Amino acid sequence: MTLGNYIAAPLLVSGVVFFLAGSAGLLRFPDVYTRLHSLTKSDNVGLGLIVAGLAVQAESWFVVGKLLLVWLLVLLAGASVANLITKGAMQRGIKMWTPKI
Amino acid sequence: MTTELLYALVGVGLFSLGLYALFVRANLLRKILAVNVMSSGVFLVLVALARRTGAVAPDPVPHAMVITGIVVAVSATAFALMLMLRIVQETGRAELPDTWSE
Amino acid sequence: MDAQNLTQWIFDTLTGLGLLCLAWMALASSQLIKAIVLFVAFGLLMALTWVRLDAVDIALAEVAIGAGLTGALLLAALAKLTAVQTATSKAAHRSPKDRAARKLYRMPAALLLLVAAGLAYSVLSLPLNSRGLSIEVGANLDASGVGNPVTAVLLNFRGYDTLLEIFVLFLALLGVWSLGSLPPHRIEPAGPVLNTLVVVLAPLLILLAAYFLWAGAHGPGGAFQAGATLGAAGVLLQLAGWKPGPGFARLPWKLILLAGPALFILFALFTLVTGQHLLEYAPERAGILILLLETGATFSIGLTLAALFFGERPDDAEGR
Amino acid sequence: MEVVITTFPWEVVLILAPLFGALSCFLWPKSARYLALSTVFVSVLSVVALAIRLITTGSYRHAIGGWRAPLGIELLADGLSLLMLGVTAVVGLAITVYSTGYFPNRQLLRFWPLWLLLLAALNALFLSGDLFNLYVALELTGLAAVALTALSGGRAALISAMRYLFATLLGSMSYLLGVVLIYHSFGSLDIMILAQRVVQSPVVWSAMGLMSAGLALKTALFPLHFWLPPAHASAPAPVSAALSALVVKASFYVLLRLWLEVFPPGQTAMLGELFGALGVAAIFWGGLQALRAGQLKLLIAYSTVMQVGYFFLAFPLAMAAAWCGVLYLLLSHALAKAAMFLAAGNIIYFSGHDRIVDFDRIANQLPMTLAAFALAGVSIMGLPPSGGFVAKWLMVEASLKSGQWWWAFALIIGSLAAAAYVFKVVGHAFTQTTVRGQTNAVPALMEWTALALALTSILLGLVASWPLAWLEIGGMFSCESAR
Repeated sequence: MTLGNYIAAPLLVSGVVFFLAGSAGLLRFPDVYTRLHSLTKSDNVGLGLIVAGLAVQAESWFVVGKLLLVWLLVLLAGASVANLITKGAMQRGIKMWTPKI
Repeated sequence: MTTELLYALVGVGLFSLGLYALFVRANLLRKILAVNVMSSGVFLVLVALARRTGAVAPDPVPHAMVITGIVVAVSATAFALMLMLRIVQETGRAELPDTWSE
Repeated sequence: MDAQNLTQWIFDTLTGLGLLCLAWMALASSQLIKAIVLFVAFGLLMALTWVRLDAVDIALAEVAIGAGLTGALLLAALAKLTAVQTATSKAAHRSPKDRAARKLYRMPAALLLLVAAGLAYSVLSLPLNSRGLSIEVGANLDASGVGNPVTAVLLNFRGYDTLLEIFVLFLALLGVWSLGSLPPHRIEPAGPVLNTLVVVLAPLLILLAAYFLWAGAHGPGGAFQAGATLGAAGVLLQLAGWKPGPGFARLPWKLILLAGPALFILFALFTLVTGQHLLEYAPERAGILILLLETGATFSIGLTLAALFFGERPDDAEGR
Repeated sequence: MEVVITTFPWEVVLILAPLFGALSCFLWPKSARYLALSTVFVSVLSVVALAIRLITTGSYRHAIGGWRAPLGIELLADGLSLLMLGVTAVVGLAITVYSTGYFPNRQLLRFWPLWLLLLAALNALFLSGDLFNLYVALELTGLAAVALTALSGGRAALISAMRYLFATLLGSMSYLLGVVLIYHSFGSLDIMILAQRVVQSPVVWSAMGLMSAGLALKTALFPLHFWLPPAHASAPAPVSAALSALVVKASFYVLLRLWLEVFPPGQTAMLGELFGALGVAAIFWGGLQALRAGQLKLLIAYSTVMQVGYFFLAFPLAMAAAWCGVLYLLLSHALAKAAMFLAAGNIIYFSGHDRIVDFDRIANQLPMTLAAFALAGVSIMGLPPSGGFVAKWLMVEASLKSGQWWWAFALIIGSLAAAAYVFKVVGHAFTQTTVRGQTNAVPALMEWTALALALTSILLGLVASWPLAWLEIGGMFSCESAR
């Protein structure tokens, strides 16, 4: 194992943890807004960590650039789509979940 | 079981699933989905078995055939969807009547 | 079985089961919107499968056309379906759930299982090793003008298939346009977020299309992937509220729409007049000719797919 | 001059001309009529030239792109393809001329590019020697046919077009899966190469089943015919003519090629018997439904179901005389059935409907149309001296010679049923109804076209030796005994 691998492994593993948490949230959270919250978090941070992990191991700067581009595009798309879904949900009058006290 | 055969069998499964749904489902949109699943199944059989060359690279001819097939499939789907919409406009329902005569 | 093989086996099994499950759920789900979303997910998993099977060219085509544009077409159709159904006075609302076709309801599923088993048996009985045509393609690749074997097959060795196939796409558009127009339906105005997304993505997609077109000569990519990406840009623009005016059914746009088929036909006529075989390329000019044909095809495919997403003829939509 | 005719690749012209025509009709709709007519004339001339070339030099293949099979696609020009191309050219010419008068203006503009694409697809299909290329051509044919069926935009037309679309897509999928199995077993898509490589095996069984079932569905063999009557009855009359005369034959042609050249003979016998049995069922069912039909176009459509039954009778006989008979039947049926649909189109144009009982002295009003229908009926029934007679004679002879008289029995029953439904129509054409509808004058050109087609189908009986001799080019089978 090289030094790169030692740095990459924790990054990749923590990325996977974020994805797992996000998926659990998507399945378990009570309404569309909270689910979106969990989904976008995992997408952005989890993918960011995985991209970072892969970038450390990348063979050239060109590959690093491509990986970054992937991350930025997913950020852009994820954020916009989350906004659109929320807007649609609000327009349809889906109520926000309130915790029962 | 090799990877190739596994995916080829999945292709056969998709073909059969699509065929079943095409017969059993009445809604036209679902029938269109069923045809698409069927074609995906055929493509999967075609490409999975193209890896059995024993060489590094798979046989490229099936790959080209599938790309052609995908374009044919999207053409048919687009036309079928518009036809469905016009039928809904005429009859109010996205289903084919059991008897066709007026 | 070593560890790597085991991981691969697990991955393959999960992917295969996932494909079957997604397909079944898409076809069996009670709501249409669910069915479509599951179908798009199925398409994405298919794309992953293509990568696994070393078919990157198909994976790109699948993501762009199979999952992307087909998904967009399906969603648009669903939106219009609801609009048309409310606009039609004849609307006979039956139970919202799917009613199985009456006659074929008791269609023997056992018979179908038998067919599937027979097919599976014959697939299993295929010879374990077949080289197909890979050796022939490899031997003639140098004379084809491109380095990517899939592009070589598509545009050179079996270019005639591609010629016919471009006409299939053109035919689909003719068919859709000949069906007349639907009652207008209201489109939600795009908010600032969607607008920004489109402003950023549309140029990027066009750039990506150009890259695919160029890359297809030596690596994964080519006219179909490029055309589909261009078509996706057109779909995005329409989602942001842009509508093609009646001018889009006039000659200049028609010429762009026909760039692909027309170039193919002109080239075919050229080979006919000069006494060559149909669609024969001189090896030294093959590369540039293929790029030219692919450029035309990219514009045609992109514009046609965007037009298919729009639906009716632009001048029909205006005239009502 | 002669050198040019015998060396020029006419088959390429036959594919490119209609494609080019379709593009130009789309670009310049105002002159579409003339563009379409000239395209079809070019096609007819090319078929004549191709016939001259084939007669002088024999069958040949054209390697597209200069790549020979198995790497490339080869076009295949022999007697069988010449016959199909010839039918397509003649019927295509008639339908094109007829359509200039039949359609309202707006529909006509949409009709031309679709129609020329259908012609291109058919020509491409009849020339293709490659299984996957045949799939693309089949899809092009099917989609064009469905789009043309839906052209009028009426409720019945749309619904039957949708059913037709699903049938044709299902047929192509099934065919394609068969092609996949064949390719992965024998490493080629070329028909000639496969003819040498294909041997009996479980895979070939599956492939044969899949491809035969898919193509039988597209050909509307009973009981897979459910889509045909509504589609052929609700399409515009010239389109119905093309569907019955040409499109149904296209998939049958592919089946015939596979059967005669690719599938190993030992394996085809059992399926052949099944095809024969289904053919007999189709004859009975089609005949019965045609007799019951209240609308003229539906009657003609069921008559097509019945005729398709005849085509499949040749499979259990599996001998040269039977194949020649079936191909001759295909030829004469195409002409006669197109004539019938065009005649029905005239009646619809004239009276606005095709309810048989409400025909109001059609015999007086449209004598030429009725003559066309009756003459075409003579060929459909198989009375001498029509082309249908020669064809049925060959088939009856083949079935008696091979000791399978029961197929001949079905043929004769079919002829009786055909006579009954033709007379039913003709009978009503002479009577007067109490309610007079509004009528439109039918352009003379439309009446003449129908009559010309019907006369040609009769004439076929008198010149039978020529087409049968052409069929032998390429040596697939000998029709010598038949002549």
